[in-house]
Parts: sequence; structure tokens; C-alpha cells
Amino acid sequence: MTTPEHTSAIPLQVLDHNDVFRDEVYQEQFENKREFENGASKEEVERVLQWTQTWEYREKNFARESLTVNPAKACQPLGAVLAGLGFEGTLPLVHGSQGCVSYFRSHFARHFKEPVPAASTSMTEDAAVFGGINNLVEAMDNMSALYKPKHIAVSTTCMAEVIGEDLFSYIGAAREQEAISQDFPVSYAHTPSFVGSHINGYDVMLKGILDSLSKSADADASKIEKSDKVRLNIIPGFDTYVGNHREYRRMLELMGVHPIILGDHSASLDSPADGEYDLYPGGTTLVDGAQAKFNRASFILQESTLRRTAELINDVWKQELVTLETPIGVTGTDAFVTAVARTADVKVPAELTLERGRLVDAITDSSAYVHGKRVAIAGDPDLVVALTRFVLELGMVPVHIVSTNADSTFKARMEKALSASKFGDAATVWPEKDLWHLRSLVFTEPVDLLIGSMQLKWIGRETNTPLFRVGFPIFDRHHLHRFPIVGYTGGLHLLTGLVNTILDELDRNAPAHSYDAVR
Amino acid sequence: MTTPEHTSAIPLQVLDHNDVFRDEVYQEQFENKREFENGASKEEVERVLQWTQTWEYREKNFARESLTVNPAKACQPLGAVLAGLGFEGTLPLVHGSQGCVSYFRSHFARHFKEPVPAASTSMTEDAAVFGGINNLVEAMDNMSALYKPKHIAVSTTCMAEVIGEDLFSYIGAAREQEAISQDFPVSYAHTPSFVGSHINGYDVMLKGILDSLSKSADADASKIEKSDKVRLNIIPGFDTYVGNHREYRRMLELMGVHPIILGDHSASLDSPADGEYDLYPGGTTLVDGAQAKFNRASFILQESTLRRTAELINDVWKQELVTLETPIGVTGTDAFVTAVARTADVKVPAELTLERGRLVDAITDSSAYVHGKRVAIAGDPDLVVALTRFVLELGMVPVHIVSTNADSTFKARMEKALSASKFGDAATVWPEKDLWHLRSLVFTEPVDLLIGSMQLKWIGRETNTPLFRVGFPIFDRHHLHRFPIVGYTGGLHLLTGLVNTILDELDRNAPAHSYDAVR
Amino acid sequence: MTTTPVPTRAETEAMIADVLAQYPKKAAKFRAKHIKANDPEGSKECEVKSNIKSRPGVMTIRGCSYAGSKGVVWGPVKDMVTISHGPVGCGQYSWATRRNYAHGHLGVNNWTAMQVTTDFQEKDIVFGGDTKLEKVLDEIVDLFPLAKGISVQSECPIGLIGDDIEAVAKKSSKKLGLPIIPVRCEGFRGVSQSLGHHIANDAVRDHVLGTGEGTFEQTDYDVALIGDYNIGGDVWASRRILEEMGLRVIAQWSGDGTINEMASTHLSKLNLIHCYRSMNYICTTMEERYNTPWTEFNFFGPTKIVSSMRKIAEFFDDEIKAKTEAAIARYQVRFDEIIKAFRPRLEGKRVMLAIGGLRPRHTIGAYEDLGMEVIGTGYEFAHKDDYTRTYGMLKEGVVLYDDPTAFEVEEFAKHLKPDLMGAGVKEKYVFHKMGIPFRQMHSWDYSGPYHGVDGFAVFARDMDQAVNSPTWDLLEAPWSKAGEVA
Amino acid sequence: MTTTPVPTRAETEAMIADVLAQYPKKAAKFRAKHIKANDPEGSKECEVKSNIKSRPGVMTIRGCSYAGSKGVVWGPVKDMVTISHGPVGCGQYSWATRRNYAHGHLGVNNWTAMQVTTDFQEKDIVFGGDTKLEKVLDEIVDLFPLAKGISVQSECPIGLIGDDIEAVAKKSSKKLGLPIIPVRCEGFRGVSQSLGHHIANDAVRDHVLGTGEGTFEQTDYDVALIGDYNIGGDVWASRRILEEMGLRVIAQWSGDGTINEMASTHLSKLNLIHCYRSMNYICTTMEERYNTPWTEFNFFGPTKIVSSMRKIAEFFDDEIKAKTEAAIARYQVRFDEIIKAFRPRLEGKRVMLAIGGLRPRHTIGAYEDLGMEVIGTGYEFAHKDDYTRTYGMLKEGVVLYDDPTAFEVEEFAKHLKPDLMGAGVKEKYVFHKMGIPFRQMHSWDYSGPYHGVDGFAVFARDMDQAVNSPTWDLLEAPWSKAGEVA
Repeated sequence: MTTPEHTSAIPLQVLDHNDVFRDEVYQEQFENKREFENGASKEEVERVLQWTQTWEYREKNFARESLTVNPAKACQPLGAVLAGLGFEGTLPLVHGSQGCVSYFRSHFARHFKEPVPAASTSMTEDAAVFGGINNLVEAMDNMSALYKPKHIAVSTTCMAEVIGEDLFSYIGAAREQEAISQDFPVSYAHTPSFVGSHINGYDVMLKGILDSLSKSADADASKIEKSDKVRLNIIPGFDTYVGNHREYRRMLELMGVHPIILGDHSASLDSPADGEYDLYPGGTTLVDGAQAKFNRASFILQESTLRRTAELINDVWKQELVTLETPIGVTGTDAFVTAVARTADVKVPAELTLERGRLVDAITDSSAYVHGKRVAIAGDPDLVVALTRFVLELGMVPVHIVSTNADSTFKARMEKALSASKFGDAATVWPEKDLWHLRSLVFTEPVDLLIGSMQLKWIGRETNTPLFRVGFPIFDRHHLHRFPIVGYTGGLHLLTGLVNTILDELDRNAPAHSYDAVR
Repeated sequence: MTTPEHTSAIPLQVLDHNDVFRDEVYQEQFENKREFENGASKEEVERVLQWTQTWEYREKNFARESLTVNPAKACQPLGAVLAGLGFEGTLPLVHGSQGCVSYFRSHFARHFKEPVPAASTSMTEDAAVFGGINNLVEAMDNMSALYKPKHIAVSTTCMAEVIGEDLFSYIGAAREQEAISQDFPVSYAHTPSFVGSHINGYDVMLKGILDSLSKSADADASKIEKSDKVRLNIIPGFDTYVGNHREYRRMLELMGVHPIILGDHSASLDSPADGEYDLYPGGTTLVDGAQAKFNRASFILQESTLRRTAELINDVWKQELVTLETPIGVTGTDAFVTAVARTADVKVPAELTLERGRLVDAITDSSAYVHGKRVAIAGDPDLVVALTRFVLELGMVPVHIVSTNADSTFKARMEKALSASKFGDAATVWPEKDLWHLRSLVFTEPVDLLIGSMQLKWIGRETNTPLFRVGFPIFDRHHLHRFPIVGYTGGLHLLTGLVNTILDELDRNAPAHSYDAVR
Repeated sequence: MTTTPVPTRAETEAMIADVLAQYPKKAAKFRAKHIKANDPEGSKECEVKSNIKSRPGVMTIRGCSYAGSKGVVWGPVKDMVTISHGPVGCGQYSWATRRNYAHGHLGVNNWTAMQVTTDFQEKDIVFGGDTKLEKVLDEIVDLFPLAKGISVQSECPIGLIGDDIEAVAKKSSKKLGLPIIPVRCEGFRGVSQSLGHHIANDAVRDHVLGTGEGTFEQTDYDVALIGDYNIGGDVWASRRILEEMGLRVIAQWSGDGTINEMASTHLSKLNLIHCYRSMNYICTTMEERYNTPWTEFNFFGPTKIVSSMRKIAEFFDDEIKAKTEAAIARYQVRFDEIIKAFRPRLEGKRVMLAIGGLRPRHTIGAYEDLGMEVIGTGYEFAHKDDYTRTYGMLKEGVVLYDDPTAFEVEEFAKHLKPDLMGAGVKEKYVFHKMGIPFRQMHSWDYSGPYHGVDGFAVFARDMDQAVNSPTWDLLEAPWSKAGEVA
Repeated sequence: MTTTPVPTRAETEAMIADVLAQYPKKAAKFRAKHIKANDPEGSKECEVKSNIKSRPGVMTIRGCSYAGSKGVVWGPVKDMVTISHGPVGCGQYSWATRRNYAHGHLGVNNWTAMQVTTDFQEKDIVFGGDTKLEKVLDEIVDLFPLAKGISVQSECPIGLIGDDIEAVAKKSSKKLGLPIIPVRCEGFRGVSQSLGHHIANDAVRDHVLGTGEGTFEQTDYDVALIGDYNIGGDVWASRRILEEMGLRVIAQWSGDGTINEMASTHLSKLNLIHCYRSMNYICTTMEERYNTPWTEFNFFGPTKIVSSMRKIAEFFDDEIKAKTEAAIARYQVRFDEIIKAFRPRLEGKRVMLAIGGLRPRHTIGAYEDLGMEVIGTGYEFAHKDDYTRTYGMLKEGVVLYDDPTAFEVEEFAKHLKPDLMGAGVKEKYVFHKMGIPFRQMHSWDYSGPYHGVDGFAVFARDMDQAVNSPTWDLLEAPWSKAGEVA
């Protein structure tokens, strides 16, 4: 015997849903149930399935004007909640039906695998008729008592918007009725679900927060700690990579710049498991938010997302505004680093140059495997633009580019990015299309790789195309958001994921002789 | 039409070996060729294949005493080359046949995707008869002229060892004959290929380097820059993760300790692509190596590997020696951090505690998917011990543990690790066995996951078991070695890779209904 | 092994008072009616108030009416297209997250894991969405020719802007030749998912029930399986038992179900209801309309499975009873095996629950079969009849909480230090941080089935994994908070 | 598009002098004989010395005799077990890295991508390894019953410790009833892989050649394909052409080959040799022993493929010639397509090569077919006859380097700034850092085939990918070395 007897730590092999239903008894059950279902015959189902994969179906699919199927976007208040979570001691409060907040909390919890505190004003029929002022006032009273926030960030649902709720006066009422003190910081934003998407909700809530904080008592330039370092505001936007926030901070610190990340949810959505639950584990401090307007400049890193925030900075704060593509990939990060160096009047440290060179080196190593690979990319517009620029750098060939929540400026931005590369001319850009459109695109014009959120996984399976998961939401893989995708470090993470996804697939499909030891 | 006409950046779809031979014309060619091969019938091949997967074959396979098939080890001078590459301006020189060095350079180049400078004394038949003194002297002359090293690290091949070459006197001759100057730093080690493995070669070469540097003119305590910081030597050993070297440095710096990584090849095996090739892009400085003996303590992080180096430190340097398991996973890193804090008399900074908590948090998030998964682990002994401890922390169940180059102490170390966990009792430990043994183990007692180098990929394919690549060599996936696997950060990298490998496999095998959106 | 007993009623009451003391007065008074130390007799003073509005700002774990109708009842009907009618969010957040498994090809003859929406824009709010809805219905039929019906799930704005979805549904149903069911489940209606269930049941009643004439020969053993949503395959594991008892399941409501099954359920001889909360309405309706008897059952864990099987068999002849006993005998072998393997690892472990539907009480027996004890439980959206069914299942002094707030669940857990917490994804990660083993008891934490014999094995394995994960030993760093090592 | 012309002979000579000036005197003098500016006429003063020991310490790119025998010739014979006899390293580093593809199941009827070794320990060195070898042979037969033969590839120590592997092989061969071939390819023998090829050829000659009597009916069109190792499937692409010409390939040496094919090759009517360097010996032997004619051919790129096909057809009758022309006509369509697609992207690009075997000259035509120009080339382990075949293929002034050192290749590249470098994995990453597009021309950089019609498409695609990768635009940071931004 070549193995000793031993007992196992796992007492019984148990089959769950992944396996148990393969059993004959279940297969028979499923077959017999068809009698009661009275569905189409297997042949008919197969025929329709095949038809849905044709150009004919694609044309029909793209002809629809009103129906939306599997869109890659969510609604405004979701974004507003994320904006709130980016600030110290902040509890988001969403004014409207309570189900919305349950959804927002679940949605983020599934992505971040983290608790997501947010409260609702729990409006019901009566509030629909008489207005929700009492709901909002009581909500603030209860929140203050139970959850002791330092700041409340109020946004709205479609219900509140349809009936025309006036947040400004309601918050005033809450102060008057002593649900909160006169000087308790409250920010607010109107975030109707039937306008724009989650990215716009993020934007207006962030604007609301910055606006209110910048008018607070802390907004006093004389209170800023003296330092030789130039202070720059970095505004990542609706960015679900907590690793990105840390990477921005690290890069700026390396450059000798004092970074203020406005909307830093990297602590609140990546808190430790250490035996105690901390409701408010971090975020941009309220003081930093208040003093942000005095810093040398603000960097807007999601152009489409942060329109209204940019307006605040430009028109109200009258601060220098630097708007850049999200710094993904080599040239994307180059632009960021250069702009920071220029704005802060600092040099680029050798360490960053070295990191850059290492990323370029890694790209040259992987070039043969990524070069010429046809990809489809889907997601939020700013992310899609930045990812497209990165894959072009790699010599990949974007074919289908879909952004459900892109607006009219998207096509021009994309075309600028595409036309800057020889590898961009196969791409077709599809703003406002959904993932059921993308399904048709991939069936009719296949690609080697899908790049986007978990929501593309069904297309991946149906079309037998590997999916490289980037963006939001990613419910079905773990910890990806904990690493950066921005900066040279982020580029290496993305590259590693991309090339190894391709290599996994290559190995999986390789004939025995081509199952190579070296790649 | 839903897509415009466009030209593609990739002019022609070309089928390479992965696809072209699927064509009928080739399939026919292969079939027809069988006539000339006169091989066994397909049925016979199938019968034997099935037999090789049985317990009967396993017993026969484990009964062999002399034959080695697919061992997971290489020879000593390979390790010696890596040790040399860990020091500033060092060109490894291997005394013996020249083919060896070609192999070492290729082997490392395939893993690191980096240039690997190393020279040979190019001994041939005449040198076998008359000795290779002239070869060594001329080699040093040529190396100095062409490659201008600051230090040469000489090791031997089996040829040189069989004929009994005397490196010490040859190096003296080189100085005499002015191939190198009298004070030019040369280190050496005898590294016979027929004793031990690459890890031992690493050890004796490192010992040789530290010994020679510590006797150099720079070995002067008074020359050490004054600082409040305690200086600690960190000795990673034969560690192919350049990310590890950086992570050690980062952790110690966070703790306010001055780290001296002895054998730091993180620059030489991860240099930038910036238009210029630098033969010597980094490494432990010769001065740091020379002064290492004055630092407060040395941390040995590969117990089995670094025996002789430990002897030098303990017996010759008489320095405090801290021997720890490679700090992989939570408790592994805890032990390291604690030992550093204790030795350097510093506190653990909050940032490290936070990183720890985040890793623990990530582990709890993934627990349901890793818990109870049966794994086989193979590789160098120190790595295998540390990885086993990590998977036990996760509630995984190690089943087969193979280390071809483990020695007699391995079993006891492993059993200590295994018995410390409820999840360890299913494991069987196989020192000195090879991967053809492992194949039998996995066929007869299947596992959910293989953990080890690229060399396990064939077992993965044959037994339909996913392979999570860790260790050396990994020729067929890119950039994995650029990230750390040690420390809390490294733990997160490993965990992310492990759980997502499992999730990929789960999705791949899931029936349509179980193709879940959330995991 | 934990041996802390369940607190006495007085201790529990003190704990409750402690927690409530931190609320503002009004909310404290309100919440006091919803949180009680259990009296197994169900005495008046221990009665838990339920099905009442949540207080604003408290972080209720509840959802809304739409969630109850679209997410729970209608969504799982696989051969119908379910439209989330209104803005994009509601459908987006409930897309493919409930794990109500179904056979069929997505987008071809199965629409369960898809998000189909009218995606309201500002103009739809201003000018009304009926025109868009009509167009969407046309396009659905065009793109999804095998759809057997369409349900229109109203989101908040629909009821506020005065749309007449009933008229559109009626008109389009005629035009397109397939059932189109308008459902008035706007999220602001009622106080939780529960009203959504009711509204959804009523819509089935008004538009579907009795419209089918059966595509099959009837038998005396025809039953319908009501209130099982096939989370992780639950309904299949349950159906297996019923079939092995000799019964024939002619309809599943609504996990892996079809409109034809719902339409033909009036042909059932007996309605078997698992999730009483969400589907008692339709059972009552069928009882009234068709005299169909119905009975509750519980397929969680050996004890309840066996007693439920016998209870169901009582409705039938000796042949069924004999088959039932034979099946029980077979199952017992498997039950013993599972209990032998897992009970020693779970014995004495204390469980807290905070979930919806039937589970806060239905899983108690399964935990007890594994030697575990439920020391606190509560419902997200129960009614009085749920609590009535619960009191007697638990020891005196067990804390019961209706519509518990995040604050309460966390505070009770800090007091009671359970060995296992079962709640939803919103709660899960809080307890991870606290180092308390946790299972999601809505989604089975992406595992399952938990129903039936096959499900009990999975349930036991999962509880073992959670409770006995080595992870929980890692939480504490081996140095002080100040970073000092010993 | 690059238009820099090839340097004149004088310019090249100046460049060579520049580079050699950095050597110590002795080495410079030595190396001077190995590096020349090309004279297409092959004049005496331009003759490149070759097949001479490398200088110590220069970082030669060469390997050893074992690499030539085990790695190149014997390793690819798929139904034999190849033992790396001696310490573990040699077999380990050459395990599955050469990409000599073969059909069959690894470890069952194919041992190409396996590392089988006697793994010498100190005691084997001290007491000799013959006993261990004999035991290993027994165990191989035991574990690998379908092996058709075993070759024993000697590593350095074998020749030094006085082992008698010939005796062991003879004895065990008899005992075990299968061919066991001792090969004296110790790494210290000779100056490069080349002697290993020769030794390996001799071992085939002495132990295998002519021992088979053919398992097939002979025809007039039987040929053997010699010197193709099936890197990335090369031999399959080549064989396809020969078969489409009407020929029958009775043996492949040795890519995807078998011992039976080698043993029966004496029945071939014509030996076709691709890699002249590594297998001319066996062709000469067969010519001497069996009067088998042989001819060299080149299946890289359209020009050489077409001329080689016609050259081969000349050995046969009109039927073959007609089939050959028909095939050429078919191929031309594909060639045109490939050239149309890729030539515009590669026209004028300048290539440097430093490789082994046949490739430093055999690929020139293929590059030229794509409009590219080879501006420097050299062999790792060539003999005089290789250079003789090379001079005429290149323009005057092209730099030729024999057994180039790492230093030389890098320096010449810095001078010549080629658009593409082709060498091995040891060189690859140096050029990546320098920003010079690079292809591994030993392993086809894990691509291939490059032979034949199908291979040319892959070759063209790969060169395009390397040269036109956008990667090369990224090397320079947009700030100064000091980190100053403009």
C-alpha cells in the first residue's frame, strides 16, 4: 500500500445543486414534468435558439425602440449611496420607498462582499399622497440615535421625485424639529431613477456633498496644516476598485504631492475582519472635503460621470480643473502622471519611471498572445473608453463596444481613441445599447474575449467566449476590486488577468500536441 | 444594417498549430502515417492508458527504486546562478561544460521572461583531462572586458566536480595572471549536480557570496550609515517571486526597520523595458552584503534551503539567527511580523494590522468555496510547507503532498503543520517522490485542485483537475511572479487566485440552472 | 462546545430593554411591540406585532411590494416574460440574484434570469408610459416568440402618474394573442414584500387560475406544490419525495413553473403549501372556488420531512401510505448517515435567524435534527399567523423580533453570541467582521437545495462549513491594539 | 518604412573592428576569424571560421553535445523512452521545451514531453552508475509496456567515471527484448550541439538503421523526410506538400517519428533533408550503404517551397511532376493572399538572425518573400559547409557571425538597428528591453508551424505581429530621465 489509512476532516461527500440533479431520478423527473408545462417541443426550442443567433435576429433586435433587455446600467440613487460611503462617518439616506435601499445595499454587498450601511425614509401610500416630510424627519432622528453618523447624505428615489419632494426644506424641518442639530452636516441630491444612471447619481450626490462641506465651518483655509507639499484633489468617480483609491494615493505620495481623494470609499468598502464591526471605517474626512476648494487643483478622472461635480469646481470653486481619462494602461497613466507633475510642479520620481518600464516590459512579454485578439467591451462609458485605450496599446482589436449608459459625447470620445490606433478600425461603438444587443453582436461577429462585468457571463457561455471581468457589478468572482486597475500597477494587474485568461483558454482548447509547456 | 463596413487591423485570419491540424487533410495524414509507425493498436493504447490510472499501477509505480520520471527539482548550479543574480553587478560564472549555462539561462528566461546573464568556462574534452584552470582564467579575462561586472560568483557543474576542480586556487591564478585585479570580488561555491538540488546550490552559493563579501574591505562596521533604525537581514532563499522581495522590504519599512534583503534579485529579474538593456539592474549592494554581519539579526525564511547559509551566520558571524517558515498566509505572516517586531523592538504599525484584517476578511468571504476542497500540493520543500499551512488556514484539505527535493526533515515539519489543523488528517506526505508518482496519486485518489508549478499541467489535463500555479517553474502563464505571495498582501493574491480558479471551474462545469450570477 | 443556555424570559426582556433604550422614545415604543421573549404558549403579553410599517431611518432589512411580486411570485414562472415596468433600477437589482432555478434556454423559452424593462425616461414620467408599454409588448412578442405570457410588474411611478396598464394589457393581450397580466405591485404599496405576494396572488387568480384545461389525463394522486421557489433546486428535491410517495405533481408554484401549470392547478386534488406566507392566498382561493383542500408541510430536515410526508399521505389511500412508509424507511438510512457525520460537529451550537417567508420557523426542526438550537428568530414580513405558528416551536425566553433593524440584529448578536447567524446578504458581512459564522438563508449562500432529503445533506454540510471554518480562529492579531508584541 | 540600406563591406568591417576592440587581445584575434562582412562570392578573406571551441566567459549562445543528441535527434522519437543518464538537471531543463510535437498519449505510447532520468546521486558517481542504469531499464519496461525502445543519453559524468553503458545496453536489450541504444553524447564532447547530432546519427546508424524490414508494401514514390523536428507541427505541414506531390513519406526523422520508421528508412527511394546540419551524416550513410540518393530542400516561404518542390519532382516521373505543378498552382493562390495581406506591412524591414541548424540561411527566402531583408545572420554551431551555402544568399556587406557572443549580438544590433531580431529565448528579453521586435527562431516563439504552405501564413502573421506591435511605441516615458515633464 502506498497510502496509509486515515480519516477525513470532511466527513461526508455531499452533492449540491451543481451535481445532485445530474442523477437519473431527477433527469426523469424533469422529463416527465414537460407534460404539465406544455411548452414548445425541443426541436422548436432549438430552431428558435438558432434563429436568435442569426443576422436576421440581430437586425430585428437592433430595430427595437422601446424594449430594454439586460441593460448594463443601474439607477441614480445607487450611485448616490456610493458617493455617500466615500466620506467619513457618513450614512446615506434615501428618500422614498424602502425597497430601493434594500436593493442598493444588497447590490453593493454582492459586489464588495462588505456591509453597506444606508437608510431609507420608508415612504408608503400615505406619504405618496401627503408627502414624506415626517418620514425624513423621523428617519434623521432614528439614524442619529442608532447609528450616530457625522454626516448624512440624502438622495431620492423615483417615488419621491414623481411626487416632487423638496429635500432642502425637509432637511430644514429636521433641524427645526431637532431630529438633528442646527449645524449637523447634511448633504443632499435629487437623483430620479428615470434620468441617467448610477453614474449620474454618483455625480450629483458628490457635488451635493462637496458643495455642502465647502460651506461648512471647516472650510477655512487658515486651518490647513502647513506643509511644503502641494495638495491636489483626486476625484475617481463611480469607481468600484478600492485598490484604485489606494493606488492614486500611493502614486501621488511617491511624487511628493499631498493627495486628497474626494469620495474615498476604499476603507468603507474594504474593512478588516477583526472581531468588531465598525459602521464607519473611513472615507474622505469631512475636513478634507471642506477644505478641498483651497487645494491647488482638482483632477476629474471620469469625464462622463463627473459633469456636475466639474461644474461645481469650475464655476463655484473657481479652482483649476484637470479632466483626464481614467488612468488605465501605460499612456493613460502617463497622462495622469504628467498632469500631476505639471500641476504640482514636481518631478516624476525614478520609482514611478521604473514601474512604468516594468509594465511596458510585461506588455512586450505578453504581446504575442494578446496581439490581434478580437474583443468586445461593455460597461460604464468612462471605464469603457479607458479600457479601449488600454487594449489598443496592447494591439488587441476592439470589435464591439457597448455602453448602455453612455450619452451623446461618448461616440466622439471613443472614435478619438479608436482612430489614434491602427488597431481601432474594426470597432463599432454602441452607446445606449444593452447586453441583449451585445449578444447578437457576438453571435454574428464573434470575438476572442469579452471584457466587462459579470453581467456578460451568459453571453460568454452561450457564445463560448471567455470573459475577463472588469467593472461593476462582479458578483461571481472574489476580491478583484481589492486590487488597482489604474496606474502602472493597475496596468500590470489588468494585463496579467487578460493574458492569463487567454492562455487558460488556449490550454483548454489545445489539441494534446499543442498543450505547450512554455507560452 | 447594424454594423458599418470596415477594414480590420489584422489583415488575415491565420490558423496556427492550435487549429490548423484539425483539418481533415491532416487528420487523414496522421491516420495514414500509422502504417509506418507500426505502433500498438488504439485499443491496446487505451487499455494501457486505463491501466496506468489504477491502484495496481500506483503500487507498481511506487515500487520503483531507481527510475525517476518527471521530477520536480533541478540541479545545484541553477540555484547558484540565481544566488549570484541577487547581488549588485554580479555575473555568475559556471565552471564546467558550456551547455549547462545555456540551460540555466533558458530555464530562468522562460520563467521570468527576462534576460539572464551568466557565463561558462566552456570546458571540453581537453579540460576534462588536463583541468580547467585556463578556462577559468580566460573566462574571467573575457567577462571583465565584455561585461564589466563588479563581482563574479563562481559555481561548478558535475563535470568540474567529477574531475575535482579546485576553484579556490583557480581564482587565485586568475588574480595572478591579471585576468582580474587582486581585490576584485569573487565568490565561489562547489555545486555538484549529483548532490541535492537547485535549492542547495542556491544555499551554498549564497553562503559563498556572504562569506566572501563579509571579508571584504567594505566589511567595516564604522562605515554603516548612522540611523535610528534597526537593520535586519532578510534571506528569502530560492524564491522566484520578485514581488516577495519587494513585499519584505515594504513590510519592514512600514515597521520602521531598515531591511537588508540578502539575495535580492527583484531588480535583476524584473527590469524595465525602456529602450536600453542594463546588464546589472540591481541586487543587494556589495556594501550591504559586506556589512550584513553587523546587523542585528538575520531572518532565514527557507529552513530546508538555507542550511549552510544559516551555519555561516550562526557559527562564523555569530549573529542572531531567526528561522521562520516562509511567511505565507495569515499565521505565517503573523509569525514573521511578530518576530521582526520582537527582534527589532518595534511595534506593529496600524497599517499592517489593517492589511491583516483585510486578508482575514477576504478569507471569510471566500470560505464557502475553498472549505473542504481536496488539494494536491507539489514543489520545493519550504514552499510546500508554507502553502500547506496556508491552505489549512482556509479549511482546504491537503491530500497529496509531494516534494521531490525534500530531505529527511521534511516529513516531521509537514506532520507538525498538518497535525496543528483539523483539516490536516487526510494528507499523506511524499518526500523524494516525483510527478509521475503524483499522477498515480491523483488518478487513484482524486482531488479538486492541484497546487504547484507548470510541471503539474499534464496531470491537470489527464485527471481533469484545475491547476493553481505557484512556485517554479511557471513557463506557461505570465507575470505571476511579479506579485508577492508572502505577507498579507501575498495572502490576498494567493487567495484570489485560488478561489477564482475554483469559481472558474464551478462555472465551467455548472449545469445551465446552476450558472449562478452570485458566488 | 458552547453550553450557554437560552436566556430566561426575564434575561431576554432585559436585553430587549437595553437595546430599545438606545432608540428615540417614539421608535422605542413602536419597536417594543415587535420584539418579545418567547412564550411557547403564545400568551397575549408575548405576542409579536407584525405587518406594520417600518420606522424610517432604522435600516430595516425589508424590501418592497415589487420585490414580493416580481422577485418572489412572478419572476420564477419560466415561460413568461416578466417586465419590470418603470425605471431601470428595480429590475437591475433583482436580476438573477434570487437563484430560483429553472430549466430552459434563457431568452428562448426561459426568462427567469433576465432583466426585461421599459426603462422609463423622464418623458415617460411626464407623458405617461402606456404607449411605451404597448410598444414593448409588441417587441417582446417579436423577439421572444416562444413566450407563453407576459406579466407587467409595476414599479413606483406607475401608480403615481396614473398609467392604465390594465387597459394596455387587455388590448395587447387580444392583439398579440397571449396572456398579459398587469400587476399593481408598486414598491410604495404596503409595508414590505408581503403585500406584493398578495397582489401577485390576486393577479394569478384574476388572470390565470382556471384558464387551462390541463394537457394531461387526471389521476387521483394529482397534487400541486405551492410556495416553493426552487432556490438552488429546492422544488426538485421536494418533488422527488412527493413522487416517491406515489403522488403526481401537476404544478409548481412558481419555481421552475410555467403558466400552463398555474392555469391548470384547479385540477389538483390537494394543494401542498410550503411557503405559507407568500401563497396562502391562492390556496384559499382554490379552496373557495374549487373546493381544493390544502395543507401546509415542511421539508426541512428529517423530523419535519417525515411528519410532513405522513400528514400528506393521510389525504390519500393505503397505497400512497405504504409507499410513503417505504420511502421514509429508505430516507432514514440517509438521514442517519448525515446526522452521524455532522451532528457531532454541530451539537449544542446556537443559532440566530432573521429572514423572510417560512424559514424563520421552518428551519428550526432541521437545526434541531443536527443538535443545534435556535436562540433567536424573526421575520422580515410576517403576519400574525406566522408568529402563531412559531411560538410553540421554540423554548421560553428565545428572543423574537419582527422586522428587526440592523441595529437590533447586531446588538442581539453581541448579547447572545450565537455560533451561527442566518440572515441575508445585507447582514452577512457585518457578522463576518464580528467573527460570527454566517449563512445567507434567503439564497442558501449560493448553495442548496436545502429542501427534501437531498437538501438536508447540503444544509448539514453548509452549517458545518460555516460553524467549523478555521477562518474564525484568525480574527485576532497576535499583538495588542497598540501593536505591541508579547 | 525603414529605408536604411545594408552597410557596405567596409562599413561592416569597421563595425566589426569596433566591437572586437573591446575584447581582450587573444579573444579578439580569435573572434575576428568568426565574424565577417559577407562576400556573396565566398572569397577566402571573407570566409567565416566555424565549429571551433567557444571562448570561456564570453556568453556563447551554444549548448552541448547532449542537447544535440537528446534534445534534437533522439528526443522527438515518440515511441522510445529517452533516458537522461546522469544528474537530474540536463533532462529537467530540456523537458518539454523544444516543442517537437508528436501524437500519442504521454507516458503510454509517447514519451517526447517527459523527463526520464537516472537522477545520479553522489554514490552513483563514486561507485559507478551501471547498476542503477540496468535497474532503471527494468523499471521502464515495467511501467511503460508500450515503449518500443530506449535510448540512453549520456550526461557529462558518464564519460568521466568510466561507466560501460554499452555493455549494460547490450545485456538489458537481450533480457528485456527491445532495442536499447547507448549514446555517448556527454556535454563536454565537442564544441557545441553539433557533435551531439553526429554522435546521435552514428548511434542510429549502428543500432537502428536497416533493422526494420518495413511493415508496408513498397512503392516507387517512397521517400523519407529527414531533419525535421516538427517544431510547432512543421513536419506535418511539410509532409502535406510531399503527399500532395504524389509522394509517400515512409519515415520522419525525427519529429513525430518512431523507431520503426528509422529502422525501415533504408527502403526509401529518396531521402529529403531539411536540416542538413543535424542529419547529413545519416543521409551519407544511407547513400553509402544503400545507394539511397538524397537532396536538400527548403520549405520556408513560397520561393523556396516552389523551387524545392520542382527540384524534388525531378527525381520522379511525369505523373509526380504534373501533380507537383498542380499543387504549386493551388498554393500560389494562397501565397498571393498571404503576401498581399502581410507584405505591405513588412516591406523594407531589416532582420538580424542568430540561430542554430538550418534557419540562419533557410529562412532568408521567406523573409524576402515578405519584402524583408536579412542584414546580419549567424549560426550557433555551423560547419564550413553551412557558410558555403550561405554566402551567395546574401548581399555583400551583410555581417556574418559564427557562434556569436551575447556581447556581439547586442553590439551589432545597436549598430544596425534592425526592425526584427530572430534568436533564442536567452536573447529574447534583451531585445525587448532595447525595444527591438523579436521572434524566437528555435521554438517559433510557441507558434508554428513555419514550414510549408500552412506554415508560411503563420510565419508572416508572426513577423507582422512582432514588427507592428504597438508595444514598441510605449518604451519611452514622456518625461526626461531626471523626471522633468515638458
